[in-house]
Amino acid sequence: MTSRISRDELAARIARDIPEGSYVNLGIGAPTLVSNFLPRDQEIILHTENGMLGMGEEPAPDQVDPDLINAGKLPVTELPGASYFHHADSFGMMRGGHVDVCVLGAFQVSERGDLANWSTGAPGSVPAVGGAMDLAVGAKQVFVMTDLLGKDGTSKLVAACSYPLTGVRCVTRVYTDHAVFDVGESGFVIRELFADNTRESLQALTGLSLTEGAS
Amino acid sequence: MTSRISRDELAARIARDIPEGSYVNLGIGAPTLVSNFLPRDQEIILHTENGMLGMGEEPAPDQVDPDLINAGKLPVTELPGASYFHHADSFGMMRGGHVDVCVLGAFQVSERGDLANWSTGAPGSVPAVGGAMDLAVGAKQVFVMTDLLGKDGTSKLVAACSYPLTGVRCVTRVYTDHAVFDVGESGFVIRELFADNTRESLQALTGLSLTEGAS
Amino acid sequence: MFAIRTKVRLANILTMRLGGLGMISKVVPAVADAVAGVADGDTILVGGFGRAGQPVELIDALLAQGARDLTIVSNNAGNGDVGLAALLAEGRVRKMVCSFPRQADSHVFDALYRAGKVELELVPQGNLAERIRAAGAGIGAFFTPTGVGTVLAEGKETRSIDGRDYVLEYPIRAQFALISAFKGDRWGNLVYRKTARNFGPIMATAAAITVAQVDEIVELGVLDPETVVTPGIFVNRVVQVPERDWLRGGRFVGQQESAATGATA
Amino acid sequence: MFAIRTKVRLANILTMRLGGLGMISKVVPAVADAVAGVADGDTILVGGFGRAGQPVELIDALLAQGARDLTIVSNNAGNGDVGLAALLAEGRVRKMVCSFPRQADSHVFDALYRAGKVELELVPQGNLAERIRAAGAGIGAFFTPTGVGTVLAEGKETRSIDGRDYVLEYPIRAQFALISAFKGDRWGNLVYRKTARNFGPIMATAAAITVAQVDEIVELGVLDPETVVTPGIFVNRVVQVPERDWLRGGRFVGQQESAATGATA
Repeated sequence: MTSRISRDELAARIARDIPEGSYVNLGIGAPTLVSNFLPRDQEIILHTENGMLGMGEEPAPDQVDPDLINAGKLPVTELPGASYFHHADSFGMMRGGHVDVCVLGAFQVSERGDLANWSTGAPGSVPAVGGAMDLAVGAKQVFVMTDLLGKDGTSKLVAACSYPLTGVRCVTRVYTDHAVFDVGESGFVIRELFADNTRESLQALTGLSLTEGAS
Repeated sequence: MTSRISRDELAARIARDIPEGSYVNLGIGAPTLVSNFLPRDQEIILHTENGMLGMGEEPAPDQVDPDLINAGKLPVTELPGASYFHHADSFGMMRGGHVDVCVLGAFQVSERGDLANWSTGAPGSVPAVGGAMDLAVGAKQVFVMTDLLGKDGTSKLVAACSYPLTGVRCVTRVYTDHAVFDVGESGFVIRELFADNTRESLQALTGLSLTEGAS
Repeated sequence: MFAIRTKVRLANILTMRLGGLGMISKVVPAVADAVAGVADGDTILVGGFGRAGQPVELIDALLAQGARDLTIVSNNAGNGDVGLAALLAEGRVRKMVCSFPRQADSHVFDALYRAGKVELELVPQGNLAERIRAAGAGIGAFFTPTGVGTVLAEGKETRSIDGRDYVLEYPIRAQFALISAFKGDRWGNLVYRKTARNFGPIMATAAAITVAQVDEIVELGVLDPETVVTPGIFVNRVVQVPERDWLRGGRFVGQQESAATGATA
Repeated sequence: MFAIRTKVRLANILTMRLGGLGMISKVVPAVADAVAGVADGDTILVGGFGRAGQPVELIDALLAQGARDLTIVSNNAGNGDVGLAALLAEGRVRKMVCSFPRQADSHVFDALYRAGKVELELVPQGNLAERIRAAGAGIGAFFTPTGVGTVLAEGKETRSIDGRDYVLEYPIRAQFALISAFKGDRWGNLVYRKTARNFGPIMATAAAITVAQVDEIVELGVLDPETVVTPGIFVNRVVQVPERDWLRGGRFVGQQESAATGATA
């Protein structure tokens, strides 16, 4: 049974939904993979929260510039047309609704679009939020990229988040390894099924009532 | 009887009280004269609200640049060490308390340091406030430069302003053609008398109880 | 590929060349295209402080475009009989939001205001700037010390914070921003020139559609990323206007004529 | 007079040359002078995002200076065993205010936090930036949508404005700001380099005393007024630190070693 697509396939799938000319912020971790699949013949402008638009690819090892990093603190490059700005301007850009799409990871997404992705609330863990809350409320569209199931097999799509929230009613769409879901008026709407997944199999996995929508 | 000093003399007097290295904003009108008397062998950095630090003198007529003006919309020049910034940054600079001294004109200054300098409240007049209110609350020291008496002979130093206020308890010191006054805990304190003025003559002119302080 | 550092003087050729190549171009061929879509009742941010940074050609295009019942947010309320003054004279402006409407040559606004034919919301200049910035930065409201205790704060919420008094001010956002910059590229990156920068960078952030007129459109990559003042994310349309006579080849050329035509406002 | 565009490598010579000439010089000869006056209990803004823009030499000078019971405001809480991590390890920090203390190599902070030996105020990164900016710009408080409905807004004032929910946040000001810039002049004007700009420009505005370490001090007038990012009004002390090995002559020189020493944080 091939019930899942790979992470690279998922990244490619997300990349296809990003219109040309978009301003896009890719969160730390898996969402960064999306940049590998953005069409080479189109211009999509990447924003990094630490003060840059027009971010390019990872540099060759002998061209790493310690002053040029992304939100994950990994080395990047600058494209022609890039610009630098300070943190208040960078987050004003996000909070002000100027970024078209951001792609974030998730621990949980609720039926009403609440996102939990910064803390498991586990005792003794050192909390760290970074720019996640700003991205969640700021971007015009908030895409989540995640496995449908956690390592323990429980669904990351939930009726209500049990983990501490990152943002309320902020997620637009969830791209999982099983299917793509829109956050609808009354719960998740299946937008696209991958492999042999069906509405029924996904309902069984998530324990949620799902509807199928025109994609 | 020489009871007054000239406007140029007053401008020169104010200039002497501005310490080297100060960041200074000179209001539209008479306060602009102060720049003519700043010591040439010292560096005092002029701020103009429309987005510049390091403003220089008026240019020669054949060097007027329409993109380089001061708050009064008159042509100016830029000194080495100048910088340009947008309006939110420029007023953040003032509101945030970074400008050491501003010099403003006045219709009235009250004993507790209230300033009225933007509107006479006359019916039919077109109100215009510009940056006066921001300067009044923002600069570390607010100097007022004014004639002691209005054209109708009434005192501009008053117990309480009758004209619409620019700012509350904001004036530090008042430089008039008759004397220099500090705004003290309980009214005006004469800091310096010009020409043949005395405490008594100034009390008669202003109708206020004045004290003399060590200058 | 484009030759780097080649000036592109003919914006319409640039636009055609880019069409269908999968490239972003915010360059529009003419000022009429730049102001297309302004609707009756819209709020419009208009850059400039006096005449510096005034988007003269865009205002003229708005004049020709015809939208009425406008709210204009601009530091001043027009000079002489052209630009904003002409828009006011045609009865197209319902309301002005500005800090300093009264100027030596603001007779058009003055007469309309006295006749009760235009509304005025007078805003201290720094609050005006900060309210525009707040709109662009997604701030819902902010406490400012400016205006506290004055008639311009009457009826507004006030609060004492750490011993200082503040008044609560709200964002000013708009359907359109019309601004003037020095150079721009097809991504909408902008740089300004001297004190003509003034309101441009903040207004660019606060409108649904931001339109910039520039003296020169340059190839992508010509503007140094360290020196871009307005990143293209804030800009929707860029239009090149004829070079100002006192700015030849991008350098200021001081001359007697310029002193006569552009020095005072 | 000074020759224009001559690099001044020896900051102490510059300072001496300017002494008594009636000129402003904010240049101090050594990092020890740059951090002089930090008192026990002070709040200190420390620039940088990860290692980019981190004022490494100033943090080391603070370490040597000895002040205790500090509140440190910085996006991260130190890397490895040097810099902020060393300051933390010495027990000199009472409280960290940051958005992302947990990093791959933040073991010093992590251990102190788990042991209850350091306070943490966790602030969403954009609220952190905006609160610092608010302090510098004289804003008393502001309504931000970030954090609404989360534990980081618990106990804070909220308000719905035009149908959106906001939380009220207050300024973060400090006695000192320690930042790193690329070039500076004797008036304190600064430019930054690439994403090392990050928190520097806003932190510079929010402290009673702002200290900038720079790779290079240049003569007044060398920095283009159009490209100055931090005007000198915000800066009190400038100190030149030894040129970073991967930055030779002010130009980035990519090389294998740099990839090994500075790439990840």
